[in-house]
Amino acid sequence: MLDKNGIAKRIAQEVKNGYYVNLGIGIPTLVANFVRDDIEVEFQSENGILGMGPFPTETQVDADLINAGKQTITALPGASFFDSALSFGMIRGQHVDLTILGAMEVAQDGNIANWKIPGKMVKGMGGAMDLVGSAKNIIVAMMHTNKAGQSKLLKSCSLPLTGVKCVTKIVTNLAVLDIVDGQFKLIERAPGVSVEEIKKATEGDLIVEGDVPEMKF
Amino acid sequence: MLDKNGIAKRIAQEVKNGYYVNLGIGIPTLVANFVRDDIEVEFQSENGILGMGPFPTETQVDADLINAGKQTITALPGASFFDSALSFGMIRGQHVDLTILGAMEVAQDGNIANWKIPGKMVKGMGGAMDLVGSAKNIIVAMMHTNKAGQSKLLKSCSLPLTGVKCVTKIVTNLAVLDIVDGQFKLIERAPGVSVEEIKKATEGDLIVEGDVPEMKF
Amino acid sequence: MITKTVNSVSEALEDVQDGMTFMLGGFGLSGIPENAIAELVNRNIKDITCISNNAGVDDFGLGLLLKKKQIKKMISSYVGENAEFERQMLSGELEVDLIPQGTLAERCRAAQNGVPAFFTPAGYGTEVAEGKEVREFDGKPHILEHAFKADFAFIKAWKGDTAGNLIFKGTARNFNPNMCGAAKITVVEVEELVEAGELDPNFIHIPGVFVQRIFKGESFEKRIEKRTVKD
Amino acid sequence: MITKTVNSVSEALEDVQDGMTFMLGGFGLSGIPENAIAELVNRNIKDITCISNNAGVDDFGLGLLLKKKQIKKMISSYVGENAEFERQMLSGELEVDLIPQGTLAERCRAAQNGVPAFFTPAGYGTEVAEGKEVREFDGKPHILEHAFKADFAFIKAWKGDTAGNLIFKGTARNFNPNMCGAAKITVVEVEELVEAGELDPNFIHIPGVFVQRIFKGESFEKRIEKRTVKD
Repeated sequence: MLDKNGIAKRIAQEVKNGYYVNLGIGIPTLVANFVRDDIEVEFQSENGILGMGPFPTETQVDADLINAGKQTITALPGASFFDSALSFGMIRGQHVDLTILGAMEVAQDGNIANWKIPGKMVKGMGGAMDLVGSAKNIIVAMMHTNKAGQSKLLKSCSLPLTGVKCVTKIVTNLAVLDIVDGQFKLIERAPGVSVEEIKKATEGDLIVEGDVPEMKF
Repeated sequence: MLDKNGIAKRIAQEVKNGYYVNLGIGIPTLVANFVRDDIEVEFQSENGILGMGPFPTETQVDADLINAGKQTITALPGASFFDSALSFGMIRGQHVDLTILGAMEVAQDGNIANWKIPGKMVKGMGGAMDLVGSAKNIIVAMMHTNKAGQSKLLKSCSLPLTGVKCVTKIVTNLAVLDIVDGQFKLIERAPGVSVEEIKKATEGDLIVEGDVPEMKF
Repeated sequence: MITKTVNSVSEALEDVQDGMTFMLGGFGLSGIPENAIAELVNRNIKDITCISNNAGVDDFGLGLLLKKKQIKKMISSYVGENAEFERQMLSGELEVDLIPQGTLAERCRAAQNGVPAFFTPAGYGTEVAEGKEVREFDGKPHILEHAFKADFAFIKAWKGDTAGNLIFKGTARNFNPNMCGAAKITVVEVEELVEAGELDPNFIHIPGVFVQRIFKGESFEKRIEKRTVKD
Repeated sequence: MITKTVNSVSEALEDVQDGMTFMLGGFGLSGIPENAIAELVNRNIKDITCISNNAGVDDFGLGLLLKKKQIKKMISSYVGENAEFERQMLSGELEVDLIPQGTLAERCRAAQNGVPAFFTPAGYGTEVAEGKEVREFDGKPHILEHAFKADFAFIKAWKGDTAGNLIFKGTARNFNPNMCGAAKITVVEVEELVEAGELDPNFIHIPGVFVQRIFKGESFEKRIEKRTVKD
């Protein structure tokens, strides 16, 4: 079973040379730490930077330089700053190659819910609806089950949706799954996790074909 | 009767303190030469400059600094450059206070035609349709009659339209006229021009109330 | 050049009134119009509708207006940093319209540029799309969104000149440029105010035509919400 | 950073084909992609549809392609400077779609930003509006316009870096920034090409994400169409 860093590390393998990548808050932010350094990748943060670098040193900290999670960051050589309209123009216009974000629920039709629990929690969707509404390639990073032990991979979402038929891949603490023809297809198992355990933790329909390999790091 | 410079000089009186002004090609371009220098005015050229200055000296000439008429220009202190989308955003968003442009025909309902003679002359509308489609305050600068001696102030336009019900004022070699309730209202006569001469040169309905003053310069 | 300077935040906001709609630049606490917000608190302007991506934190930014219950309605994309906000929202004291961040930015930009409405895929199939026109383009459904309307836009820029030309810094730029000229009156506070002609015309982010009033802000706290540093 | 440099105009245009749609930046002869146009002439690419505000003059700019009858259709706002253009148009050899300049700019910007359609007042009541949806907003009629689609955008910038970040100069900026990323492939020629990191990230007009290929143009004539000087 993977921890958050493990999930991020596995997702980092999906980041290819030449990709512009938008990382959501939480586990996705960790992905940047594990991307191979022999490939060219740029991170976009939707508040208005392309070419986002690591956290600053104490002396580099600048209130005018933060990421979408409101964390202080740095800008790499070759970075650029821009306004919110152009930033979402990049996203809406499909210039960003890969979006990695968290979720409360994912359904086997590719629907995703991650912004609201009616009557309880209302954070807002931020840029998530724009991202999932336009991105060609969306990977969800999350735990396979919630704190109550219930599956987050469902036949259909019960929470208010963030987007419809948009998720292409899910990486959890237990597995890598693709959305194929309205079902979850098991691609890889986390180290030491059995197909049975994944089946048990998945409420939606799960396709298991042949021997499912374990993730390689 | 006025020459082109006279028309421009009279129109310059309509340019008020604090105005952003877009000048079309031809007579309108001349208006800049006659604006009082004790008021604050900025000229916008829709190819992407605000704060346009006079023509350059030989040594100042720069191929990267032209106006909408493709003439070399200069930029005044406080000027700014911007792209075409933002330039027409200024226009469409009604941030420009006054538009001065030429016309082939103006009708008493405020319609204007200035871009096409079917089967004969096709220059294109350039930015004129955007300007007349959005400007709050549109002054037409033109000769009262065409080269064949026919009136250019008509009951209705015969040429393909540039915009509908948009012109508010017309300054010609003979007169200043406002569009009021679907008619031309005579406001001022050019020096030495009689009301009768203006009537004769105006095909559209002309309102003449009381003594019509001569233009003052 | 047309001069846009006013002497103080007080002069800049002298005609703000109860019940008005304001746009406020900023993302999180970065690039927010601190001086304008303080003046709105001072003047105790009530029943405000705010168009702002975030709602500040409990004791800073729009949180200061929320605490005094000056805000009637918030139009935002993300409000997860403010406990008082969430309380007022869940109790029904505060009207909230949550909309996608890119749609929020584009609705500002549309207002600035005289585009009354546009289609976007963001929010299709969600509650954001409820009651909105849906249309397919290239087989993909989009929803129709409209330009915002507002009385004042309160903007924070880095540098500005007396003609109202603006330059923003880093990611403090965010919504600020898109809100300039998107309201009836645009009020800008800057850290540094220079004479017209001192800024390079090639590197101005927002031309002065979109600005009605500009002043040098008296102080900027520029609070950092999540200070994160390398080990 | 993701490197976008190619070695030559020839490499940059190696996959252009007959019958494609191209966007070309520039206003008049200012800010036009001279090197790309020359290469299109060299390669004798035929049946081109051009989205370009103007059509050059008889012996420069797009006039070079017109003379060789490589252009099937022009989508422009103003073509008054080119006699050969007018001849081909009136004789019916050349298809021409004349559209308002602001609509042209916004249709490029819409393509760049993933907005499939928007409403504008420009052209209402004229032949430009024929066959288009009309809708009133605040009592004023607007027409629905759509984002352009194109295969290549040919862009002229002043400075660029290896990551594709661009800076334009003066009014040579014009349509160039709006066309970047508005076609499937954006090819940029620059006067000066520097390493990523040499341009100030705060003053980049177009981020590299909108650019696929960038090269230093071999030569720029930068012809002046109407040289006007003070007495």
